[in-house]
Amino acid sequence: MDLKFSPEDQAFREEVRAFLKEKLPQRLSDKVRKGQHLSKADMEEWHAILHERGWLAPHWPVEHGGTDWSVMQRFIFETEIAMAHAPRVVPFGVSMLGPVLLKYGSEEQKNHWLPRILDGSDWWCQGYSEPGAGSDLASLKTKAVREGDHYIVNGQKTWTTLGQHANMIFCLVRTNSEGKKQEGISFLLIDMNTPGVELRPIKLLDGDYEVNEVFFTDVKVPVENLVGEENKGWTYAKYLLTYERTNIAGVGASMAAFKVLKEAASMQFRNGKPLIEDPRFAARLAQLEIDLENMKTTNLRVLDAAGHGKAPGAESSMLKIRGTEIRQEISDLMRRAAGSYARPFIEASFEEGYNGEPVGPAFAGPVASDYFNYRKLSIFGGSNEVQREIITKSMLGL
Amino acid sequence: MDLKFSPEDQAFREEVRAFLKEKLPQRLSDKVRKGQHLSKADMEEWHAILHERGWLAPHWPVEHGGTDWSVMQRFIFETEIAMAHAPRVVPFGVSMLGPVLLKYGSEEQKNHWLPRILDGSDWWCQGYSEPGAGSDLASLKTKAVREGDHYIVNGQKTWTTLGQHANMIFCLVRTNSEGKKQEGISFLLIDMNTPGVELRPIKLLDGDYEVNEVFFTDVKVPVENLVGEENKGWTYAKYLLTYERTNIAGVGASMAAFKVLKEAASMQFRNGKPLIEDPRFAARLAQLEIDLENMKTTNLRVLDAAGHGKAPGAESSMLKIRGTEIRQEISDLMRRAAGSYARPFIEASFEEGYNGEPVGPAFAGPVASDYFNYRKLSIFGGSNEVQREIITKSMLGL
Amino acid sequence: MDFSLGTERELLANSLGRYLADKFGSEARLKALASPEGWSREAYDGLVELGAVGAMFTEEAGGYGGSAFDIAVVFGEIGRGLAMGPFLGTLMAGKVLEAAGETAVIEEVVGGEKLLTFAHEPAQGPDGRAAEPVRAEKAGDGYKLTGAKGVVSFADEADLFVVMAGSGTELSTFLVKAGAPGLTVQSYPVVDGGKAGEVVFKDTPAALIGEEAKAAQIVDQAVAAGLVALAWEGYAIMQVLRDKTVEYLRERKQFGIPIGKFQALQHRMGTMALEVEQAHSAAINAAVGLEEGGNAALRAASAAKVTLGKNGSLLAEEAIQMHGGIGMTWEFAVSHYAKRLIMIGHELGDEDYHLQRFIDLGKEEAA
Amino acid sequence: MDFSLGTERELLANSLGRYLADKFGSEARLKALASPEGWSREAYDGLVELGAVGAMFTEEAGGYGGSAFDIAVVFGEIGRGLAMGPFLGTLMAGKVLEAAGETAVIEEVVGGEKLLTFAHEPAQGPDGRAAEPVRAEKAGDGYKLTGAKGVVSFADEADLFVVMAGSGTELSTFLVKAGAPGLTVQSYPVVDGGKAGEVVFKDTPAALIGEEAKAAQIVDQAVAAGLVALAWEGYAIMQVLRDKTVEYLRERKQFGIPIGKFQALQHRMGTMALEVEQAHSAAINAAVGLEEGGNAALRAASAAKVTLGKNGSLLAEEAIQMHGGIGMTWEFAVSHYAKRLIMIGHELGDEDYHLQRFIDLGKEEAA
Repeated sequence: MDLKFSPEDQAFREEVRAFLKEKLPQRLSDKVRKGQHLSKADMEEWHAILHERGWLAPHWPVEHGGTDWSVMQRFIFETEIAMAHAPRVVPFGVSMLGPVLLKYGSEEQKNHWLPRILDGSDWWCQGYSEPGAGSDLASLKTKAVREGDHYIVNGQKTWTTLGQHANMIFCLVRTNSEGKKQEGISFLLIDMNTPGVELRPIKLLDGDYEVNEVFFTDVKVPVENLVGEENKGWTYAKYLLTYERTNIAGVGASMAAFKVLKEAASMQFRNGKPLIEDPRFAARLAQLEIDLENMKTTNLRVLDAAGHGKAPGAESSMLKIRGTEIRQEISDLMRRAAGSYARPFIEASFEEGYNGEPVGPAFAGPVASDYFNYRKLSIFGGSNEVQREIITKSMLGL
Repeated sequence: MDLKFSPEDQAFREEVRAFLKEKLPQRLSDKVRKGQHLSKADMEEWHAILHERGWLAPHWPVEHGGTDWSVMQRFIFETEIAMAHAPRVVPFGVSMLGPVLLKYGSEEQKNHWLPRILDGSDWWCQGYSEPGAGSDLASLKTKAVREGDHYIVNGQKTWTTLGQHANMIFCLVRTNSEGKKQEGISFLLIDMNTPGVELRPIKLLDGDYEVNEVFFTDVKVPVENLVGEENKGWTYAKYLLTYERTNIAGVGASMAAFKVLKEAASMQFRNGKPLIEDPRFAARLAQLEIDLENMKTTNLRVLDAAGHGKAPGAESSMLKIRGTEIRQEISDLMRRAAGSYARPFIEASFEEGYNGEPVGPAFAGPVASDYFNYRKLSIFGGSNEVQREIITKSMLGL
Repeated sequence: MDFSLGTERELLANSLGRYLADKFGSEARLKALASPEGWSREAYDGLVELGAVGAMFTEEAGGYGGSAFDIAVVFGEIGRGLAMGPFLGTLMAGKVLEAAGETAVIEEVVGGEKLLTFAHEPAQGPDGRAAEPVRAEKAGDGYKLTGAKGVVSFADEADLFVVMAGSGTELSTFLVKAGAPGLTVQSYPVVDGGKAGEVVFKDTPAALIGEEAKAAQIVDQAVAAGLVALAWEGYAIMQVLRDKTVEYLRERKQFGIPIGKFQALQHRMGTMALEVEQAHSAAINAAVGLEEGGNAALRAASAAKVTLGKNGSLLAEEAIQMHGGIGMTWEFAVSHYAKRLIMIGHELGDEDYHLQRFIDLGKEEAA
Repeated sequence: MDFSLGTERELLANSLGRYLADKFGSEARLKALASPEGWSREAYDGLVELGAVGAMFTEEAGGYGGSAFDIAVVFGEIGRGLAMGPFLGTLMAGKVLEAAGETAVIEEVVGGEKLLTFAHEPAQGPDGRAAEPVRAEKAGDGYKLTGAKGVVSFADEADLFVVMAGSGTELSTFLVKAGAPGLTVQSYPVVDGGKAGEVVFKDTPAALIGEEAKAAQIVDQAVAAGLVALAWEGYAIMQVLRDKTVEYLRERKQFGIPIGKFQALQHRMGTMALEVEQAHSAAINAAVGLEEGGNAALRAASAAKVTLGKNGSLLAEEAIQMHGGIGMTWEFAVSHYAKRLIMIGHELGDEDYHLQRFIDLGKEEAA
């Protein structure tokens, strides 16, 4: 048993830190740290910086522009960029479509789409969920009917994150209505500029727009945009859902957020003393820190097993649950730390360059919005309920 | 809105207090307060005292030896006797069989059995649960076959509380194996001295014997011991389960136990100061006190509604859940208060007249046993899971 | 013992509830939030006209109610209808005025001519420390106030402020008029709907309410009244969230059956319903305590706030979780009820603060 | 980074585990509990022979292991097999002796000739206050101890006691022999199996271990080793409870189907499994911390005890609840695992104590 990083891993960490110090624009990390909104240009800027260094898609094979990092190196990388308050890489192209194309795409598809993901030519979004489907994803109704060398797509997708920035969408569509519902689904790539594609933003409870509805009316999609075989799309979708995600717990992001929380609690005064000295708040913080330390070690154990060739199954679900619980708890304590000043809701202050009169403690601006927004963490990406069932079923074998 | 007790209620409370002061033997209340085991004779003694005063079965009609108390008076009575650390009246005859006989029994049955419950001639126990049935009570298999003017009973019951003291058992038995399982059940009264009845004690995790298995091998039961109609027993059993139980939350018992807990925490030193001044323990205590105050008012609201003719349904389930949660929480804090001294397990000290050398704080003796024993509260009497389903189903109407 | 609210209060509840449902339903509220004002003065005026403010104060003080259960009824409807307005500030400020017999001011507020709010919390600076606390100085016949207050409900819209100055047992309360010299307000929306603002006083003329440096107990009771109001507002919101979630469980189907048939959701829904009833009981206890006054009022109020904080978070979070994505949308009312319920936890001290206060008050009582 | 325990430790674990399963299964344990002695010295001796005690100490000190992960392996098997014996006391007492280079004593214990325990907790009287604390007085070449210690593991069975005397930074440790003049033991069973006792010293001859009044840090690290042991013992018990509950969910049918098909139970089981993994991680962290020593050892040990307390209660209570009545019976092993797991919470400070300690140690580190 040896939990120290190897000298190689330590050297790698230094390399990542040096890169971040040199290349991560202060302007971007400030926005992330303060919880301000990132524009499309902000996200593209960071995407390009990582691409330039060759670190945009570490989990891809080297020949397609990835790296040959060990899982531990990937963990170090992800933790370091999160701790540095770098923007999160938008995952839809790099982490979701990419792996599917790499495993199931044709050579033509790989050669065409993968470079465009890396160089930012395409901004991908995801067309999985449909209204009324929820956890029963396979009940999807959006239909694709083959006519000659095209599919004609009709239907509706929803909860499409950052769809407003995207020019491409990968969709699960129904190509067969008979038999088991899982067996009539295909995986289709659709250009959002095709006539008949319409996007409507959904305003979320925090007032922000990050998800959308996407409507398809007689949308013509060339058959070469079918990934893999017709009616086998469910397999590809499931691959994506169970795809080894070393960062599903978001340890780095939570460590960074915890640091911000601790600073907030140290600075914030309550009843005449720093909040961090309030026995009950201190207890909540300590419990959170312990949970975070435990999760970090759990994550390292899973990575270590993955490095020895063990495919994580229920472990990913555990990391997803605890990771989102911890992130939600941090957002909960952030809002509690702000007291009355969690209520002021100055939307302009979430944007870069806001120079209105500050209101209340410096950290308080986005805390309520974040808390409400982060309710999504336990709902989206396979709800925590579904994850709990996955864990138990893997043990029960019923 | 007026939450004060009426002058009549206050006078009644004084009357109950005076009675308790005069008639409740100090020896018994000491044993209850200290958590010592009550012998059969102890329970019979208190039973006889209440019977003498006519307060043994307040919820029975006056003509059968009950009282005409309002629900509020019954609540006051139950709270006062609990606060005085009186023994609990063994419920199987007075509170379980009694109401069933009063509603469904023949005149002969009422006239024969009810006086014997009151004067203590019969000690009743309950034959409902069977091995492997659990929450699926209606799946019971103990069979009663009519032969002439007798039923021949074969099968097994379990979790029969205090069966070791009983001479009579009321049983649910299967008289029809066809059709819906609920529709072949009958309600039978069985003399435990009949040949073929065998009782085996079950030792519980706290080392104590309070539940039993009861085996029936060709037991002859006279047909006049059938209550109501053959195959209608499920109706009677359900009546008993939903029978308006004003005391299901055990508010009085929890108030008494909370008082003992607070005394223990005031007396117990931890890290050089009274435990009650430890911020975290004080917070746990305060939360418990608040929960208890809330439950008390909830109970009064339910009683008030019952007094206005509203039959409590889901409300009983809420009181059962919260009542047992609070009682378990008290037992949890009692064991925490004892620290290391929760571990010593001196069984002799649970009996009256123990005069061995005391070990540790005076309250610590039974705290671990009680905590483990009270795990039963959320399992027996309709598990808390079942109660939660009842609440939701009553709202959903699905 | 009697748990009924009485006919008059039920009539008031019905008329406020109907008004809000008819004139200020979900759509109207979203429209008001999107308007330049950020709220609906019209809806507020309508509620005042129906007696929402009058019911908070005694007849002697210029109202036509004033008991804890009158407050309970008004704030129950405010919660159920997610009404926006300075109701809480008006209640607490008015209670301070009521105690001093300032009938004329209360009458103006009850009549809807004036908007009244309560400036009681110290403003905080960017560094998390209290900004300059408000202190009073004698100036001729009157006083002048200097200092800052934070997150004052409807500060920009208010015509009158009751302002706390001094600290501890040396507390005084003052009446300040909007537009008074040296008074500046920085106004903003609040996340749960409505407005608030930072208020700065600089040699601002003010009239003493009651006796100087004797306001501590009066303010304590006024805040206890505010806590009773929040307890009932929160309880009403929990009822709405419970009912909307039950409805959703009944109607929403997944894998072909209503999700209410899923055992895990049944168990969680059962817990939610149970906790709503406990919040109801805590709200009743707080109201009964307020009628009794003194330490009993403060202790029951703190107990209610603890219950409200804990059970409110549970209801808000579970309602959203069980609704899934739809519960997170702006268009769907659940999210707005959840936001208000969570933010109630941020008014007048959170559950941690009140748990400690409950402990301290218990010690005082025992001593 | 490497999470494997290594071949040697796995061999030790296997041999201890097999021994316990073969010779000290559920029935044998119940028989031992019912015996006049209340435990099985034979089973203890067997474990010692297989190296259970030797593995706790370094070769220089007379053992053949001594690292945190050696301790982890031994106590994991003790937990899995619900072994009874003074293992925890032996570990902590031995660590004190190890630090002072008292090799001869450790060798006797490792060899199974002597039973060693640790008398560190002040005895409490019926009034909840500490009884007479143990103080040491010089007497000729040696010392004499007077005072009382409480809940000393296997006090009546022990041949040797390591006794803490003095307090705070003035702590000293002494070795006392069973049967020494003025030493009295009141022995009793403990609810989780095994024995303990109240120990009173009256001018009892004792030998100083290490330096006088310099034992505080040594004892801190010895207790940290004890906490690592409990973390691994507790984690192993949680695994057993998890597995037994999974098995029960698979096999037990209600309404005609395995209860494991019920969604509510699936969700709760998922939570249990998740928390077992967190307890495992906390136990690893504690062992890593102990290897590092100093503040890191204490902080990680406290973190593990907090996790153990919280997750242990969850596992014990949920395992019993999901088993229903059968989980409450003496005959069924689940109840004994649950009892030991809960009582681990009562050894070496509970989760409240260690949460505060974690906070305080964090401040020290920052300072």
